[in-house]
Amino acid sequence: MKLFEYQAKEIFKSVGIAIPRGILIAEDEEFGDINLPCVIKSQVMQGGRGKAGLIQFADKANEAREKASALRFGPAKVKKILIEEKLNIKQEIYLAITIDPVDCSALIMASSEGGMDIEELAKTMPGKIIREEVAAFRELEPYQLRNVMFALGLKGDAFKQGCKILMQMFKAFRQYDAELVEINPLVITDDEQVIAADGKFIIDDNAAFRQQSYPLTRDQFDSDIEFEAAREGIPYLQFDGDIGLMCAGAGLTNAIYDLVNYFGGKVANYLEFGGPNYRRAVEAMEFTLRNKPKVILIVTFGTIARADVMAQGIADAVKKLKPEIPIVTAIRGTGEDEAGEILRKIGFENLSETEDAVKRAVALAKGDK
Amino acid sequence: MKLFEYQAKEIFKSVGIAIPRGILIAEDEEFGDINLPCVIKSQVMQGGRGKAGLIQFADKANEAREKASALRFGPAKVKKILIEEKLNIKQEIYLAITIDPVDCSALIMASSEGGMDIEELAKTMPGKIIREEVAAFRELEPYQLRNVMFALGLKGDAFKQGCKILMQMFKAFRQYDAELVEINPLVITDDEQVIAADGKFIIDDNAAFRQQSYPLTRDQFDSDIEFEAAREGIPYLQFDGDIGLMCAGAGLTNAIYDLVNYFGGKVANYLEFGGPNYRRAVEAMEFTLRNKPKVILIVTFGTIARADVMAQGIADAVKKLKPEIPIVTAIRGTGEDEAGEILRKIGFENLSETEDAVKRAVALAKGDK
Amino acid sequence: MSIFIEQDTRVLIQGITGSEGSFWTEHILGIGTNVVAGVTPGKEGQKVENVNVYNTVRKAVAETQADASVLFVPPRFAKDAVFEALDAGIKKIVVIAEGIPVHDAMQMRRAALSEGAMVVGGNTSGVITPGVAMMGIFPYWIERVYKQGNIGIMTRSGSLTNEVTAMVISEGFGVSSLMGIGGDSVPCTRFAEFLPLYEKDPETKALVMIGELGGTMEEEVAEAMEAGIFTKPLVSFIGGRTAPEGKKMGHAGAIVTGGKGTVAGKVKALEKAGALVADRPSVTGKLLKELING
Amino acid sequence: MSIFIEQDTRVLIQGITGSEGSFWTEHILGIGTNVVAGVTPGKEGQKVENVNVYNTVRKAVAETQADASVLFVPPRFAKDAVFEALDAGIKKIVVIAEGIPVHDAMQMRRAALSEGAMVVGGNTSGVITPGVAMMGIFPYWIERVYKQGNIGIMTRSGSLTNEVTAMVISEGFGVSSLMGIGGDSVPCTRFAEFLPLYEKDPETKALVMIGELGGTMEEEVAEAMEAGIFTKPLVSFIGGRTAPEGKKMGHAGAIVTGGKGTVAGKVKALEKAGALVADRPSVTGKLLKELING
Repeated sequence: MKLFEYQAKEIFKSVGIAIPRGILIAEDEEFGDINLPCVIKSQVMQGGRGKAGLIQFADKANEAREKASALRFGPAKVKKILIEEKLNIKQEIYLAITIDPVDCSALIMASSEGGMDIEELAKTMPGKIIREEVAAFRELEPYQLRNVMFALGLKGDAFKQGCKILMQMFKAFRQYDAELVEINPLVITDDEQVIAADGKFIIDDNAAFRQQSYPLTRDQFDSDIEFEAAREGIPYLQFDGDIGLMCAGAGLTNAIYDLVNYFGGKVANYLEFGGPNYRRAVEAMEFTLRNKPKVILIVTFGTIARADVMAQGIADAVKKLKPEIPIVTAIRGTGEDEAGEILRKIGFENLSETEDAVKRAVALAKGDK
Repeated sequence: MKLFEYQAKEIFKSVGIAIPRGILIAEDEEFGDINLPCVIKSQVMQGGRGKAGLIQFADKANEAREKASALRFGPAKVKKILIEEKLNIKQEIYLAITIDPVDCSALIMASSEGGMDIEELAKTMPGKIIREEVAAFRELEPYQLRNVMFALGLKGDAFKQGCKILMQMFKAFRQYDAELVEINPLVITDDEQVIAADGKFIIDDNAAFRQQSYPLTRDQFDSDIEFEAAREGIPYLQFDGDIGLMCAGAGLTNAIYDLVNYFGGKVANYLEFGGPNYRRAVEAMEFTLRNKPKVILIVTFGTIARADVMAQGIADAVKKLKPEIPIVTAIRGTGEDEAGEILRKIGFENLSETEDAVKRAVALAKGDK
Repeated sequence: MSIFIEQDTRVLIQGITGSEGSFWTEHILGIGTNVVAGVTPGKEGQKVENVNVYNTVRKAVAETQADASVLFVPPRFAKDAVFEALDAGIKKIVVIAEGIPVHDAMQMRRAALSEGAMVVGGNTSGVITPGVAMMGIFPYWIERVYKQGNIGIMTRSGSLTNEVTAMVISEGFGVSSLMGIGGDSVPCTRFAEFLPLYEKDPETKALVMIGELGGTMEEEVAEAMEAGIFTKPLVSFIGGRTAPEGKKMGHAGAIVTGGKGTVAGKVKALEKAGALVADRPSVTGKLLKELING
Repeated sequence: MSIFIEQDTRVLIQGITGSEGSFWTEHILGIGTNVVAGVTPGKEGQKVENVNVYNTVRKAVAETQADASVLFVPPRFAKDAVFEALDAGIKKIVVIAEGIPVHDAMQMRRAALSEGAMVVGGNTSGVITPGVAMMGIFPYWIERVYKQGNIGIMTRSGSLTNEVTAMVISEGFGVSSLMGIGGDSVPCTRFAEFLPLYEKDPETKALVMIGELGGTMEEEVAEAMEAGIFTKPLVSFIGGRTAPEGKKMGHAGAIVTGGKGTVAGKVKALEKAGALVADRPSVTGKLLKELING
């Protein structure tokens, strides 16, 4: 789960990493006192907030109020806004910890070219990226802090603050089961304070059972359907086409998504019908229908998830929900003969080949019969 | 540093290991309420407290008071007494964590024959000792708790309590830089409670800089001299002979101790004159003289500790303290010629060979001139 | 001969008394696997499908000389179960569980590497040598997928495996050994680390790799081919060519960020190394035929 | 040839700017050691005895190809300094510091083993090959101890080493390489682990081991001799024959508890393996002569 900037900064603050002085304004709240000049930062998930006008600057309180109001009540409809003091920037640093799956290490990446996108930096100036690894079972050792901070060119008090910030970032990385902790930029101010001016924090969804401080909120999702499906534990992704996919397994889904595009169609959404969801056809179809696709394409090739159980679920769902759009099925695997039988009874032809199913769905979405 | 039983139990309690209900009575304190029947346990460093009469039992409050008074104000002069409820014992278990220097592991040892001395058990029934190792950098994992508790034959709620106790013991072992944590016996009571009836806890002296919760106290030492020397950071050991040893280095000291015995003498005390103490000859000799030996034997073969500095220190000490007993020196190593010169000036013959020095000290102690 | 699991491999099943464990034990035995013991803490003395259950892996190994283990334990306990098996000296481990925390997976992989063991998974259907044995959850009774033969299959996906393998079988081939490496972002064993096994397996004439967008595992295979570590014919299908950037399609393995791990990059690397890459599952079998027949 | 340190070993000195570090750097250079760099965080650009100082070991190694390091750092920082050296790829490390926490020492030894490196110490005078080089704090100018020759010395004690070695020299021998393994209860490298080096060193004709009560290191040497890992003549002196049980004589290594690690047990094991054991330092040289001359 990706946290909002303000949540990342809450964690930073709790572990002793300095953040700019600021206030968070939620939906109905009034403005409190702010430090001027200030930065007005929309708390939204999308990237490129600066270019999209979702970050604004103000020198006066009035101006700040107006700009914040425009973000909150204008077309962007931003729900939470972070208003922070504007820092006097002497230097900007990039600092992040992520996962190296080959070496099973926490990979620290740092660069004295802060503010830039690290992926951009990796392409254009790979030599400018400082790397330091902490293997599984090991701790981040003091010498590693020194390696990074000397390589960044820090000195004196900024060096010490930098060491402490990295150590605390690492603690948070382990403690919160993070996939990514990023401070970009980490600012050194004119008066040698080292402050996390921005923050990214992604918590591993698989560790949710031991990381319950950050429950899912509507704000994290693009649509109500995605949020509600996620609360039900059903992976659901929204796209902008017209074919609703119910597939079992990420691998097969990726392949179907490719095939839909290959044959000239467009996917409306993807809903994970496999794993524990294979017995929840009614809910699954309900979510899919809410997105109003022109056709539903159901493709599975089941192992544990039995084809006959899925087919029966689909039959039940059709009976209950009475969808007015065509449904194409290719439900294969354990119990596929019985599955074919069940579907035949409700007038569906259960296809055997994936490509045939995809082609038919694409044709149906284009209005063919 | 070896802790007292009551200190070990304080740690156990702080990490959630059950201990018997009880009260600690310090020197001038009055008796509080006690749970009867009770065990009266003298808080002293020596082993074999039971046989030495330092552990007593009482069924009534009066009896407890009398027995405790006898220990406190009788010949034993016990300073602290722990009075605990007597447990209804169903089973006694041995459980300890120590260090395996070969595998660099925390070595867990357990036995269903609790109450027995583990070293005795290791000799007589080695097959009865359950071993489980936790390598450096690794944690004690749940499966290891199960390995130990299943091997001990625990079941049901006692199994769960046992797992938790071992996990918490291990946490304390790491957290306190322990060399040994031992619970012997760990008692399972008639009503299936698992309780640490005794406790040994040794903290690594080298980790004192990060383990400051247990300062040295007089109670930990056999004599004032040992305690005061330890506070000064000078290793000092008390024996019962008449030759006071000032040696540099544990290895040489062991050899000299052996040689004194070999040539028929007896050591009065050992004081570490090497390492950082080689510039502290006056203090060193002061401590040594307090023990009233018949002769002082000073043997060094110095590397960093320069012979001439040591010799000058001895000369200063003799001038200041004016010892009335003979002093034999064999101060060799870096600067030994200068050392000989310095000592010659105060009338000492600095010997070149260790054995000659030991023989002379032994002879002097026996009254030879 | 096969890879990873042989007819005489002495298989242990951890979590054997659970609903998944007992269900699949029946099928694992059904294919002919030499299952010698099961482990569920607290259930020692029970039997599942006539297999003895022990409290600890240590005891099970001591009494049955088990030398491989397949784990049916919930994801939050997978790490502990893997450590227990490694500690007992087991060098071949299959982890079925889906949803293992990535920090746990890192420790699992690291521990396996330092013990010189091979842990397959998590989030995998496991390993099968059709007609011989399996440590996993494959519907080997589906004949259009699990037919014995000479094509090795290694795959990051459960669902897509049946799809692609069916296409291989439909061209007249069969499967030697199928290794599901699992769909997580930190699999305990990576594609390239299986290549030496396939290379020396006489039953394997060619290899099909079912890859996916994200990560660098397919690129590592290309490197191994260029280095001569793997010299047999290799055909690959890689899902996620058109996947939108930054979206997770079901599991963590399948995500592209910042232009790394794109299918295009993987295809380029593999083709340069001499592999053929199918643009749709349906052509995988045909490409294999083309490559083998020259 | 020598063991551990050669004339061309490229030695780094960690903690070079400290008072101990700079004092001994002069002597380490004095014997002829090839010191290529020093490290003290924050002191990059300085020089000590004309040796360049760097902020980090990584940079020092990158710029000077140092391949061995001797540490003059306080005991509480020893672990970090060892990890830093290991991480930079250095495989030969000497740790002088006395007073390293035993939990730190366990991590140091474990890290060294897993990196395939040899860390000598802590609490040691280090390593010296008289007339060639040293990584340590030996007064090599004392001629009655540090004379070049063909007897290897390995020792748990600093102070006793001069004593015993002087007795070896007085019988007309000289020293090939002297390894101080250190006096702590958890030395990073154990006696027996040095035996293969002495075994293959052509300069070493026989070995003197200066042992001590406590632990099992001398017994491990006896085992290695019985296993044929070490076949040269070996004479040992072991201090602490009459030490009272349970008392620490200065450092943690020298303690006997519960009948384990007694000198009697060590003597018995060594004599059974064919070694001679001196009952006093003064006879060590004589026994060596006896053993070598048959």
